[in-house]
Amino acid sequence: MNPALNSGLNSAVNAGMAPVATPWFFYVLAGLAVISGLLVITRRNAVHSALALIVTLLAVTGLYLMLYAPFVAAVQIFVYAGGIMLLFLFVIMLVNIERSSKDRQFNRMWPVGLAAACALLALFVSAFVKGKALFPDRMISLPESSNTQQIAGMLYGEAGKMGEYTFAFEIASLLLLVAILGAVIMTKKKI
Amino acid sequence: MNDSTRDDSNGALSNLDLETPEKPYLDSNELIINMGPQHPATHGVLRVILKLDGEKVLDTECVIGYLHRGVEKIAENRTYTMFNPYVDRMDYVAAVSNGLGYCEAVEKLMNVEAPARANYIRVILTELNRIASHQLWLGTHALDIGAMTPLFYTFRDREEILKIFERYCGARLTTHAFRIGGCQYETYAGFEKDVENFLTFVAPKIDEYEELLTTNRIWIERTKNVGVISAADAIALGVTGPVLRASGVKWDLRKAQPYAAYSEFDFDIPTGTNGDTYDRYLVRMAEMRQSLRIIEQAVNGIPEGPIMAKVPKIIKPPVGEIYHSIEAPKGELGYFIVSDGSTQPYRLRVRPPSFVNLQALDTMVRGLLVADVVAVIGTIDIVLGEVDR
Amino acid sequence: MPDFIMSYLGIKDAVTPGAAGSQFWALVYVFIIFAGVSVAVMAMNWLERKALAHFQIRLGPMRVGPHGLLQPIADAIKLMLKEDIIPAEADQFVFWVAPLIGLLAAFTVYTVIPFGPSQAVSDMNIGILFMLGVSSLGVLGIVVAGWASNSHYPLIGALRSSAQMVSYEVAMGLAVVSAILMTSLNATGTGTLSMIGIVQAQQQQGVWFIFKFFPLGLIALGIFAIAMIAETNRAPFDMAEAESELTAGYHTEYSGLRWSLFMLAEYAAMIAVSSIAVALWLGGWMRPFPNLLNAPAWDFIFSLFPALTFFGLAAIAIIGVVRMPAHSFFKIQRIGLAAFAAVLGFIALLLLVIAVAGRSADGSVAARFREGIDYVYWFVFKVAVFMYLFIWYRATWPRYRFDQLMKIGWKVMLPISLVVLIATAIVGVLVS
Amino acid sequence: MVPITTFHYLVVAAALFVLGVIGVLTRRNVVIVLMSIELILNAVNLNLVAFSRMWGNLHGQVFSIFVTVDAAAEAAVGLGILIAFFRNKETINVDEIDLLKW
Repeated sequence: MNPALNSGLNSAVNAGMAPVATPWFFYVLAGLAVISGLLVITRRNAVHSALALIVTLLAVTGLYLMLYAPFVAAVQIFVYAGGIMLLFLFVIMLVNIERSSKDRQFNRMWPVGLAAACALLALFVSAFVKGKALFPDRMISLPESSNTQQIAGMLYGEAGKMGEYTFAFEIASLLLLVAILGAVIMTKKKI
Repeated sequence: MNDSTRDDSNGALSNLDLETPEKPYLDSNELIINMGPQHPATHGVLRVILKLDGEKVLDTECVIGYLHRGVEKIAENRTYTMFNPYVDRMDYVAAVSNGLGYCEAVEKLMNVEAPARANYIRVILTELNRIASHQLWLGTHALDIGAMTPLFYTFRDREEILKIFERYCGARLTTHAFRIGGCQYETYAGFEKDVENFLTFVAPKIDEYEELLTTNRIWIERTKNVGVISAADAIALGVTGPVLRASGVKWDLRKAQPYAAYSEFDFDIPTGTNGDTYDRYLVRMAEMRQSLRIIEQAVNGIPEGPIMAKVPKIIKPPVGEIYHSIEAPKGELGYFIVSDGSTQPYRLRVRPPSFVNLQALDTMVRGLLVADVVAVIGTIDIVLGEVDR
Repeated sequence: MPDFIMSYLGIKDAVTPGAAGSQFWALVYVFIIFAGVSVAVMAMNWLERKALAHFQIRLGPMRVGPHGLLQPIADAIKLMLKEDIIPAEADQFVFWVAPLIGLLAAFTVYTVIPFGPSQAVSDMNIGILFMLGVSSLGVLGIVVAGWASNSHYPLIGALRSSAQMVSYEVAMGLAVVSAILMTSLNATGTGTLSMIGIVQAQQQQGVWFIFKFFPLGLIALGIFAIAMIAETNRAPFDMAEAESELTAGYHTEYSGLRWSLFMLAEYAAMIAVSSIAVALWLGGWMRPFPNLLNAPAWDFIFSLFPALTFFGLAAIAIIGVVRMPAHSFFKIQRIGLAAFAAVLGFIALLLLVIAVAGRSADGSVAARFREGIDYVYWFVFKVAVFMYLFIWYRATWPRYRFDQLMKIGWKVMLPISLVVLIATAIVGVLVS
Repeated sequence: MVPITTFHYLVVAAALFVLGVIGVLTRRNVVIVLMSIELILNAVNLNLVAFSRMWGNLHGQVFSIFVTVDAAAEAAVGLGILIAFFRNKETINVDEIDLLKW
């Protein structure tokens, strides 16, 4: 970890860093993420939604790479795009979508929901506008090359010591186990 | 699945319960698919309507008749001699056997005996054809299960048999080799030599097929305990041929009701124990070897003499009816002929082994997977030309 | 950019375009690899048909070009000109986009494949994770294709293949982890996920990971090799496109160019997974016996292999020319094959000249060039062995049934790979 | 061009979050509702990683991994419930899932 706080706004062009992460990439990826996010919630056909969601996930993966978080990016591709989305596609194929895509798409409470979401958006906007000054306007350059090792150190511990998040990590694995059991029992026809 | 319950099969033909019944717990995976008539693994134009739960077969129904040519009806409008070539078009991979059965049935009706030499020639050609038929079965069956290579090996070796047929009677597939009362052609010079060469050629080749498959783990896993049919079920369904013998019933018409010259040869009837696909495979492989034994004995002991019995120019069997059956490569091939004393059969009915054996498909595949349906269709060894006639 | 050119001419230290941060050269590399993979797929297509034919006592393609050498090109033209049918009931957009997903996934993987220490688009810090993750995206294309066709057989094929790929990914991942564990057996105790780093770890430890902790490395490679057949839907695990059962599986309704994109993706994925196996266990770009036979003379001898290979290929082509029947019918074919032999011979000569000129490992331009060729040659050679195995399996074995395949995946491969992983960890701790 | 700061990422994340919330609150199809939840979780992840970059430590990234684990568990169980429900009621619309007993 590099605790030096001297890197300024333009730390992406730091020494030793590849200057690949240009603003141009950011805008493309961000635009892709938001537009396909919009498609996710507007498409009639659930498979189209799922495909749009995959695009969103991949765009967000690109953003992670721009933030020098390669391990998180890899996990995102592996777990989200490869695993979870496959699960979604499977389920969409199992349930009868032909009928549901002809149905009414939005529930009766949609104006309320939309209003609530807009209120949330307003909250975000006001928070950003008011709080922008509070954010330290900086991007500290993290060493990309040792990112994975450091995350491993925090999760598993290093040099014989327990890591900061080792316990939480084990709990997470327990959570996954419970989820697996739950999903299997849920989908079995006869228990 | 979006249209899983939509019935896209022909409802009138099907007596399956195609509607999902009203029940509190919905099986969302029930799926009805049509396998065939255009499908790589149904050996022609068989159509099997499968009712699946996921990939598990709940129910099947065979729809046949896509290759129906009305062979039996044609017989009523042809003289006995004219009808002879038609039988070759039923089981076209074992045309010689078909011809033998028909000729012997008519001979029996007319009380004519084919001469000894003719009978020996008949046995040699029929057994050669049995090997050819089994080879073709092995190739396509292996291809169905996913092994591509045996197909080409068996076709290479079957070619040698077809060459012998071609030299003997000029045709390779629909041979029309026999005539009522004996054989049309005397053996050509070098016939015995050709057959003996073939025997030495093909024996190691059969070992080669076995090397590829018999001990192959995947082959065993795909065929062992797949499509099991018990002896009792097989008999009840009228199954004959290798399928019956693989269930452990020692029933072979060549021994049970010897015809042609079969009583003079020494051969075994290979049987299986489990009645599964693997046993049927082993039985057929053993049968090929037994056929080689028969051919060897026949070629060595072929008598001199006439090849045609005294048969009138115009065949007019006496009034009566006859049922005669032979052991075709696929099972019992029977001809039932009713004669009204004219030159044409009053009624002719064929008992085709493929047709009867196909009945067992449903018993065999229930509860298995789609991939097994393919394997079982292959192992029953059907020829659609014979099923539909 | 000039720096980068210099780095390849041996004046500066060579790095991958990714590390040098040159978008331009990265793009050039991407194009080179794209073209190379496409050509490799075409060659593989021809080779598979020829080799399979010879396994099966046939001749294979013989008409288009001498010994059917131009057959892949003819096929490509045919497929491009064919009518592109989209079934009326299909979901047009998804049907259209599905092959592209598979193709993109298959080709994106190539960005991190290390053809040499600097012969890669980028040396990603998480290279192997990236590769596995992206190659697992290919299954999305298959599932979506099966669904969009709106037909029973493609749907069953798609469900089969996705279930299969997801299950085998587990065993594959565990086998890969055991190889990654081996990279951490050095002084600092830190391993690496970078593809180049993994090969370099093998170089430093002086052993290919297939032989490390014998037989653990071998078993891990075995598991990976089996899982990768299942991953790429090849015989005997070609359940997804099982011809005799599902007619053609998920691409039953596809035709023309779109169908060929599926094939391209499948073959590209085959090459990609073989590359993973080579990089992780078979020493990547290293020549055989780099530590036992390490005298400069051996270096020179092994550097002759590329030239010798091409000489051998040229000789085979010349034998073909000689054996061609003397009939005017074959005149053009004979000329074509002779020209092909001449091209191969010329390449061989060129390689020979480079090998001789760059024999001293003094860092000169010629030596750098020679090294680069050696790296790429040995990598491609090892991948080619795997590709041949793919063909061999297909010619020899029947197809597994779907439930048997899943049984093997979960009940055999997964426990074995877990045991191997744990054993590798224990042995690694004991050794270090 | 304006250099990209943490703020930019926060805006993207907020947009994705709001989209997810709209999806959850207005759509009827349960599958799409679940997908919208994934969208929300992703927005959170993006925030976490961006903050991790801002503060120069990796706690945010570790947290985002936990969130991913959570998302996987949620998707598995959620879709399991959905399938079980679909088997019984033959519907996947949220506003028809309004009976505690049938």
